[in-house]
Amino acid sequence: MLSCGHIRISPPIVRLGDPVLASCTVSPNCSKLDQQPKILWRLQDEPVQPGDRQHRLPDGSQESLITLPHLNYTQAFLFCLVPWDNSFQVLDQAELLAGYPPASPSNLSCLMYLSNNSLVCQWEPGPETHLPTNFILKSYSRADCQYQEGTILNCVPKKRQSNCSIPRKHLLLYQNMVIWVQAENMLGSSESPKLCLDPMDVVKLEPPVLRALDAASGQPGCLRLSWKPWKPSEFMEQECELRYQPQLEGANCTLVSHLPSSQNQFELCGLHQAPVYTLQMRCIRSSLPGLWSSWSPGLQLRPT
Amino acid sequence: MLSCGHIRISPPIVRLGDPVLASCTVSPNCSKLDQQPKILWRLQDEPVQPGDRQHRLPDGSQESLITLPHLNYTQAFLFCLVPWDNSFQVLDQAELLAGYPPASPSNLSCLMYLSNNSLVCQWEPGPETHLPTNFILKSYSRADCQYQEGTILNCVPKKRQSNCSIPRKHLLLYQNMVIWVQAENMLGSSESPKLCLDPMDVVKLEPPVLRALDAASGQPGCLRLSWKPWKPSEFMEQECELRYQPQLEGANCTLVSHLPSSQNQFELCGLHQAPVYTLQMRCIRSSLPGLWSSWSPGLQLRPT
Amino acid sequence: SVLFLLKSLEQVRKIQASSSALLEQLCATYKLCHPEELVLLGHSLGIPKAPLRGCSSQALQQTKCLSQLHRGLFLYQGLLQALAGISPEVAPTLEMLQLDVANFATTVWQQMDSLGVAPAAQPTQSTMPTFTSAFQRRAGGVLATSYLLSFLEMAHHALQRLA
Repeated sequence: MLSCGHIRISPPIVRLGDPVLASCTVSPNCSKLDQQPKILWRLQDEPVQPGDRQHRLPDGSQESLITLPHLNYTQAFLFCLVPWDNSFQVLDQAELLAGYPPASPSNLSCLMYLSNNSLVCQWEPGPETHLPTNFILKSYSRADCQYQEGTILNCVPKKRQSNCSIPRKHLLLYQNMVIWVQAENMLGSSESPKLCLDPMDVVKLEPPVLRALDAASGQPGCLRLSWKPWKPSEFMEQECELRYQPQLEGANCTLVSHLPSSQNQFELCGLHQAPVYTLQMRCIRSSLPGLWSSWSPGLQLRPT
Repeated sequence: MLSCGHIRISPPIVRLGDPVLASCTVSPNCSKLDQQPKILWRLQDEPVQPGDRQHRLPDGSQESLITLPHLNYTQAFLFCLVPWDNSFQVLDQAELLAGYPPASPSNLSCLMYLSNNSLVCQWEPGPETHLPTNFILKSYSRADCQYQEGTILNCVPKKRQSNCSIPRKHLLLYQNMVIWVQAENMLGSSESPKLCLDPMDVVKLEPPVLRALDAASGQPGCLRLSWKPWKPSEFMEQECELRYQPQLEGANCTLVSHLPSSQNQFELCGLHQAPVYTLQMRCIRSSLPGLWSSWSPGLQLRPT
Repeated sequence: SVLFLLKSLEQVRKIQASSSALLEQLCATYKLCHPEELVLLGHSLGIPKAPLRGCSSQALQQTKCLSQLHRGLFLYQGLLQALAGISPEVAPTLEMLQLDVANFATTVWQQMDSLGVAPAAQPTQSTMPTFTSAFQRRAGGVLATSYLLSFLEMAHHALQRLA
């Protein structure tokens, strides 16, 4: 038993506000219907309306055509109906989708995490498209970033997330790789600008570990401490900065730069402004590109 | 290139404290070794020791036999060595495991969760066996629990967990099912006593939802409230209990039983002992087997 | 170039760190803590030691040293791959080490390529030992990693002299 009515839409997905053309064909052998039913339309919950034009097809079916000038729903159901007693009978239903093609993803940035050896990249997806839109982080390794050799790696983010993690086994460390984001939906696709980087140049460095030592010299106003780099980054040559501040309202900070990444004992003197000082350190890869770690948690020390 | 030495143990897994018999065979064509090497043994980090007996096999290999009278490690490595310069060379290594066969799992109990429509059973695994031991929750549905018809369902718990969740699609509600736990390791297997239950008789009921109403009658010492059953359990006929207590140190509780599961307005009077009373309710499936829900969170009300 | 030497020195230290991590794990998990007790087994299994004579202080010659360094790294990469299936506990550390060695081999190859001394084709891997028991894979892992560590020690000195 062929179904009585059938809706055809072209195209099924449009830009928000664009027109939609639909046709509904009612077959002649649709029992219980009088020969030339008046075909009607309903969009979502809007009032029932007649089509623009209804005519008879060679095979005897009736076809109604309707143009919705501006589809302002991002998702809506279009019904094809016929009058029945003092109500209507739905013959078919079609889903209309409207939205926008994806804008180019922007602000693509990546960090290499030594804790789980993966490169995590994140980006701004751009304005809402109202349509199912797939984002893929694409990359390939090539020493000088011009040629495209080797296969392109696709990293598919978890649903609705604008970041992706490339596992270690897909990374060629100490070589440049090209990375970009592709966004695609039914209305089009776009690409972010390309990044060219060596994962080891964007390591997310953790701050060093500070330890208080009891002051050796009897001299007042001194304190001693030691520090060593974050264990997973020990193989990287690093240089560090120490900042310290008396625990006083509005006291300013003193910075000591170009310190080695590990120090068994380091003495600070001349600390007479307050009974307690707060010390913090951060490090960065030295002689090769790198990113500063965050400052270590504050270490409260009492000068002698 | 055949390796020089090979350890054989029988059996590789024993009860803790039982003896272990091992043999190590050194092939004649093992280059760089003198013809009749003195075969030695080492258990874990214990000192090196000679075997009980060493003899020549028909094919020219040397075989050393050793009996470890009581294996008191639950896991240990046994090494076969030969002297080399003034040290040793390891020819082979075997892993010894010792423990106990599983005791019968006990305290098997199940609850049916209407929120995710699954039957969750939990049990006591019994004393530590020190060996990899698999637990499987087994069940089959059969109206009168005697016959074993239809396939047995195996529910494999997550690692080291003593509970398992049987999803809705494997449950034949309103029919009895037989449930038990099987435990198995290399030294034996055991089964828990069998449970025979209808999942719907062990529904984990949530307490009803109470709502304060402003007291209608002007009469002092009265308050009014309404309640309705936990939404997912609405299809079950339930009867409920109300308990209330003045907010006073050591005040005792009054219980009102056999209340319907939903009530649009219920008046309580004679409440003169304190300005604020705490009310709680719980419900149970009525006329069919069921479990009491827990008491609802306390509702503080001020009598007029 | 300075960049190549700085990166290489860092990669050597990274591989040394993951090698020591693997050795520590093999010792803790399987009580295989003395590579010197496994030399005889190494002979019978045919576990190779990669030569690095071209990088020794007397005969340090950059092109020869780089090519021997690359061949050695390529050999150890294959050896570590042959240890696959060593055990679930150790496999992640072994994979990390094998990837670090492979990436360092690429760095050296890139440098030879940019100096115009890279051979036309990548070297072909020699036949690798076959491990027929869990013990052989673990003992082979200890021995290969300890050979790799001494190979890296020599490479580190050579790279510092080249820097």
